[in-house]
Amino acid sequence: MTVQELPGAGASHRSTPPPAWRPRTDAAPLLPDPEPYRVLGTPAADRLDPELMRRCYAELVRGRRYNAQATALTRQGRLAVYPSTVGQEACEIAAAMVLEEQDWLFPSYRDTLAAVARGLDPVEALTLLRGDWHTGYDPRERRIAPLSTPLATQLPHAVGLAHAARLRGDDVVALAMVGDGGTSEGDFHEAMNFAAVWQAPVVFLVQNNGFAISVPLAKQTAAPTLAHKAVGYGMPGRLVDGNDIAAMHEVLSEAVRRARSGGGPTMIEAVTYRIEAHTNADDATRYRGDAEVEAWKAHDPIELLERELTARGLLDEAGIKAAKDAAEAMAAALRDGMNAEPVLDPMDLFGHVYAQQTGRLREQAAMLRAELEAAEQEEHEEGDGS
Amino acid sequence: MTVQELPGAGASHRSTPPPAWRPRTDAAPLLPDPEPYRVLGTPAADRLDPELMRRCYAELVRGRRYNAQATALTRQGRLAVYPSTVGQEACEIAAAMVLEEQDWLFPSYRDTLAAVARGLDPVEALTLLRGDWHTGYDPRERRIAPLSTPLATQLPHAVGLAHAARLRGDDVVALAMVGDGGTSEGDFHEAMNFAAVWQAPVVFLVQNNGFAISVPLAKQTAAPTLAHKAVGYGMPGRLVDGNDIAAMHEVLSEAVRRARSGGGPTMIEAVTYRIEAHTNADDATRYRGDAEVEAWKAHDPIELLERELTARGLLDEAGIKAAKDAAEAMAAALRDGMNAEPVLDPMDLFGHVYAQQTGRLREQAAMLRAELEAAEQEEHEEGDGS
Amino acid sequence: MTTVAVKPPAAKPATMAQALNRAMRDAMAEDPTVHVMGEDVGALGGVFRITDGLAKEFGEDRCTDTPLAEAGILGAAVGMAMYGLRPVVEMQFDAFAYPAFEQLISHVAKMRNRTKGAMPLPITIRVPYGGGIGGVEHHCDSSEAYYVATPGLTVVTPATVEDAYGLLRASIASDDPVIFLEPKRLYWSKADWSPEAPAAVPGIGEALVRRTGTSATLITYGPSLPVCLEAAEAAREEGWDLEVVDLRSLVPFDEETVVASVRRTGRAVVVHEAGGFGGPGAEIAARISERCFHHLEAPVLRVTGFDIPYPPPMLEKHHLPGVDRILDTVARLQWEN
Amino acid sequence: MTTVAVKPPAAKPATMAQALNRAMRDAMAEDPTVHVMGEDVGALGGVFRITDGLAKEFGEDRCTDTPLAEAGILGAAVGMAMYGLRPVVEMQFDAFAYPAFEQLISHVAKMRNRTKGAMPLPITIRVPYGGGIGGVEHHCDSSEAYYVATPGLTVVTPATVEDAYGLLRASIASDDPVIFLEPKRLYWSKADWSPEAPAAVPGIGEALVRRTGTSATLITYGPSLPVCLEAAEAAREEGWDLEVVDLRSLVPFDEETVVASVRRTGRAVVVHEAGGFGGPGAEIAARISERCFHHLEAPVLRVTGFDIPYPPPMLEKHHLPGVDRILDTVARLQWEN
Ligand SMILES: Cc1ncc(C[n+]2csc(CCOP(=O)(O)OP(=O)(O)O)c2C)c(N)n1
Ligand SMILES: Cc1ncc(C[n+]2csc(CCOP(=O)(O)OP(=O)(O)O)c2C)c(N)n1
Ligand SMILES: [Mg+2]
Ligand SMILES: [Mg+2]
Repeated sequence: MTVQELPGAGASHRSTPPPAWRPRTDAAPLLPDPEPYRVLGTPAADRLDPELMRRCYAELVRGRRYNAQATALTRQGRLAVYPSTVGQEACEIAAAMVLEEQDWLFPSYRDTLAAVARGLDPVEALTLLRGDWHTGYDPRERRIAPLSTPLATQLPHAVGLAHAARLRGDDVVALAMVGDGGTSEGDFHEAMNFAAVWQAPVVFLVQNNGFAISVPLAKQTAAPTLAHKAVGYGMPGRLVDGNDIAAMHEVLSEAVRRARSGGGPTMIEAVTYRIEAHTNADDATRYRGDAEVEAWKAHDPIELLERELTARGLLDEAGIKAAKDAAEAMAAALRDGMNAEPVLDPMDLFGHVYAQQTGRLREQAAMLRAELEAAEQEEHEEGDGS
Repeated sequence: MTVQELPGAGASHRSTPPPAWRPRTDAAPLLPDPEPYRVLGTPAADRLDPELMRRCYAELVRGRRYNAQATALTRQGRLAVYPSTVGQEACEIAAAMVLEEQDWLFPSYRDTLAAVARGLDPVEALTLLRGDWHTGYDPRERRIAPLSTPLATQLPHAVGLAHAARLRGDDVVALAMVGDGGTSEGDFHEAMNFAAVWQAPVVFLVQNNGFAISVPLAKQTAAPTLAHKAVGYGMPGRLVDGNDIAAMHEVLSEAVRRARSGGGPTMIEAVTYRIEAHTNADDATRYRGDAEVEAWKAHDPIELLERELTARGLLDEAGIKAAKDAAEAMAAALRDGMNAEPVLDPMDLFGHVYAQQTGRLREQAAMLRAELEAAEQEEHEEGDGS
Repeated sequence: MTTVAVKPPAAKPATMAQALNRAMRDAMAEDPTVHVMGEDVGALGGVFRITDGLAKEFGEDRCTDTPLAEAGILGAAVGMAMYGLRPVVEMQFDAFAYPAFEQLISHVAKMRNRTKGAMPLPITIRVPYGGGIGGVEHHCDSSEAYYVATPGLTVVTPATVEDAYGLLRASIASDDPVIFLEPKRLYWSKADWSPEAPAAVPGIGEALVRRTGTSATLITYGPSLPVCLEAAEAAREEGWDLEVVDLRSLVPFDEETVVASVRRTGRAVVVHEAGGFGGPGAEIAARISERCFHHLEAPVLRVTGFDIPYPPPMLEKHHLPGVDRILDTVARLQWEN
Repeated sequence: MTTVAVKPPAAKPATMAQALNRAMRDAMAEDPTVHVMGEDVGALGGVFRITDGLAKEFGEDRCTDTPLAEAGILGAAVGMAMYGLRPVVEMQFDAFAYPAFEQLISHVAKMRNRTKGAMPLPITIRVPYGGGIGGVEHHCDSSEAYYVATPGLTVVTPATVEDAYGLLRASIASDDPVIFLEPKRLYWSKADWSPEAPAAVPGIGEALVRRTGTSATLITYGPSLPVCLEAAEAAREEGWDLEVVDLRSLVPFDEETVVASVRRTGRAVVVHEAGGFGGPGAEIAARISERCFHHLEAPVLRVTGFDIPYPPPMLEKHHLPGVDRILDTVARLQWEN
């Protein structure tokens, strides 16, 4: 029985809802695939560009070596702390590779490798973690925002920058990196929303590495996947195997292309794993078992690519050795660079708080200068006395 | 050609992704219907409970009268400000009706009507807007949180309270209200996420009334619908005609039932419209045209129900008059209540900042007391002198 | 021979709201990198109408209604400034700036320093602040203590129509982030002012002696300036000749002007609406006590809001520093000595 | 006849971290409404291991790893407290409490007042604060000025192992929201302390004279107490006998103890790591200057962190108040008079 058949309940009593009432876009194209997208080891690998893949391979090997070297430096007391990206190198490197010269990278505190892959000197990239000045490079010159430690706070910056570039008619894409844990922050939400409303040329890369320090994804979200968050902003969400650099490169490139051509933002969830502890200071045995780590080690980004390339005859022993040698050279340079004790000027403490030093800062600088001179004087006199 | 057929590219080089890799839940059941759910004027109306609908009708009429009276009070200077819910009464009232005695309501600053529909004295509900004390009732006694002016901040409170009740084994559901604009705030995001992760018994009711003050929905979000936001938290999203009280009651009841039975949170987008200006202080002609308002007036929540009930012979002139009379009685009582000048004790300023007044507050209270006494003395003397 | 007298543009009564509006308009016209953004700043012109007409004149890309999310607004402004724009952000009310606090403290205030000067952030954050307008809770906070305690921020607050224009222009022109605190109860205050040739932009960081006097110095800013001037007038009856200093910016703090005045008068009262405990007046009083130690005839006193959450409208008159309370306090400056 | 001496439980060396852990454990055991929550407080026991073992002992519902969202954590805690629980919230580091600022200012601090006492919020917010641990940016802020300027908040900070236990118990027992500032560089400081019969819970709001002296008073709290005590020892060589007051809570501020001490000694130096301008020392100095006006032989001076963003690890030694800077400042207390 339909309502029409009711006595007295004719069409007259039904009002037509106002025009603004319907969904504005179709949600279906925004939804991620049910499984992370893969290329390596699948038929899609046939399309691979050998040259590009060999570059990826060399970068991955270099990235792994960078991770090892940085961790070694923490043990030698040369680095205060290092958050490793062992196991996540494919994400870090693909993120850097897909960007053009004029584009911007917005790394989180973990993403020094992405900055290095974009061309930043490893010593500069590690300035912060070394205990030297907060940011070790000129962000505008490198088009790499300062490493962001307060989680997810860099995301609205990326949106604002991309929006500004677009307003000025410049061809600039911003790629912003954040972790699975960072997606829980309000700033993630606000950035995603601004990006979509403004159709800003920005790409959000979420590295889901399974943990926020000790907290596993299951305590972080109940979403089917993190990529599903995109639909709530009217933005496509993509789910991709973060250990498959070919897949990462493809999906990121597509998102960058889309952003560049005015198609708006994309959010990408890269499913990966943090093989090492949160940082060298962390004890991962407190919150996870070996079995899980082993399962992920068997899905190693370098091995995945190496196997594919070897199987296809695109990489041989010589190629492997060349990659290793280049990585060793980088590591040696990094080691040397970090061995040189950085020279910091205490007066820098007062020089960059404001464009013009306030009277109060001048006073404080004068006090410190006097203290330092007195200390030097004392040392000098002691030296004379001996 | 599949990868298997490649020379040397055997199964051996494909690794199986680790177990944690797949989506944990199916997104499909979380997605809202493509169009707002309706009952009135559709075949679903056959199922309506006449008694319930008559109660709804009386409440709607009372709610509309409440709105008119409150706005009138602003013109008489009896209320400092009033954010009207004309056009949104079905949302406000259904929200209150679906709750049990022990449940909690978390209203936003606009939702005094929901509080009134839950049984709060209108004079108490309007205490804040009157310029009297901040909260005019005991939230624990009424199980109505204080009206929340900072947008979306009440949502995590609702989650925490629902979670606490569940931890203690109590049968309590929290229903939290927020506007379309409020969904852009970080607190909305964080509350939704906590609710889903904790599977807290909470229902989020988003009243999409088209505007956040002057900002239309299109500048607020690019999402297909606000209900689509739910999927990103792993929570069902429901889209419903907010002017259809039968639909609202049904969808809200279902969500409350779900929460109560341990099924976790639900987010509901009620599509509705703010017929009047943002508040009496606002000038809506600056940002919207009459045509849109007129279209929505033709989809009026009271008329929708009245037509349905009349057509079905469930409401007659006498019923309509009874509802009107009850509404008038409420309005008269409200008018009277607001005519009585509230008596505020300035000493209350110092009495509730801390459980124990600090020394400093004692000093300040003493100073004010002395000032007031001196002023009284002066008045007295002047009085004597005349 | 007829000479046409070139008349200076006439000063007409104008409100602080108009002066602020004009300052943004002139800045936007002069500099295409100036962008205004915030909630309801577009078609509505802001809830206080301070951005009235800007979207119409400069387009929505230059004066943008953002989504309702203060951290997002300020965070996006950071990104825009990183790219070379000069965002002017409106926070709708004092208390609604709190969601942006992390962006403010951890990025806006620190970015120049973090990058050793490579990435300054010329962002102006306009915050209507203070009470006295019958606003309900969360609409009347005096939140300047938070900003003042945050190195890297410049904190400016005008008290007159002329300063509203000049200081806002100077703030927008500043290469550093500026918290521009607008005393909302002075929005409709009027003064003769020439919108056609607005006065030269004063520098930030210079306090002004608004009234000279010899008995004691009242140090104040923003919404409390008119109250202090009124108190100074009233004090004449009691035989006190009060000097009134308008700070105009809390950071930088013009210590020299304040100290010079107090050394002259020997007595000081700091007046502001913000709560006393840990408020800006604490720093001012502490600095005066330190620098004028041998000149002070009496301890530096403060007249401030009480140390309570801002009261409901019906009680705010008891909370706000008024003429009587200021005079009572002046009376406690140990005149018997 | 053999008598068995009932020995008092032996005091053994314990760290502040252990005392804090024990305080939560005892509070949770005594009161089932006490819930610990925050990032990584469960299996990991917190990045500083302060909540070590609590999830194991009391279950994850009593010691909960939350999603990574500080406003959400504090907002949820508000709701839990509304329902009658006593949440103990951990903010992982000082600067990571900023995202929760709106919840803190607009709700936590105000809820009791808004509801005329009907809805108090007994929430303890633990914030590891301060520097001196070689932490990178955003890990070493001294953010107490923000909390101190917010009426409705109680602000507590222990400086000793014993106080860490006692004050945390008192904070959890308080019916008001407490910002419990933990000096992270003292986490591993040790003292003889009896974990089996921890000392009685001191009340909140009582300062303690940690060292009596006659020449001048050092007023300090938290991480700077050991530095001040060391400075006082060193000062003996210079002929100064310094009194050291440990505030223990900034709000309520134990003015009487401080004023009594300064009236006795006639000279005062306030010492803290937080920046000076608008920092807590401003209020303390202003109050002393006001209340001890006729007792002071010299202006009240302050030794504080510089007015800059917290420096990188390699430069922090220059920033932190140290023994020499304190002694230099004591030397400036006009001894020639
Ligand atoms: C706002 C904020 N809160 C807390 C922290 C402390 N913290 C640093 S890293 C981290 C976990 C981050 O997890 P995720 O986002 O998944 O990134 P990952 O470390 O896995 O790369 C936390 C809680 C922080 N840096 N910022
Ligand atoms: C955090 C915060 N920012 C800004 C405001 C100022 N404000 C009050 S109501 C409002 C618009 C709210 O729109 P919406 O959420 O759609 O609710 P509605 O008014 O339509 O009910 C704004 C911006 C506020 N109250 N809180
Ligand atoms: Mg992670
Ligand atoms: Mg709305």
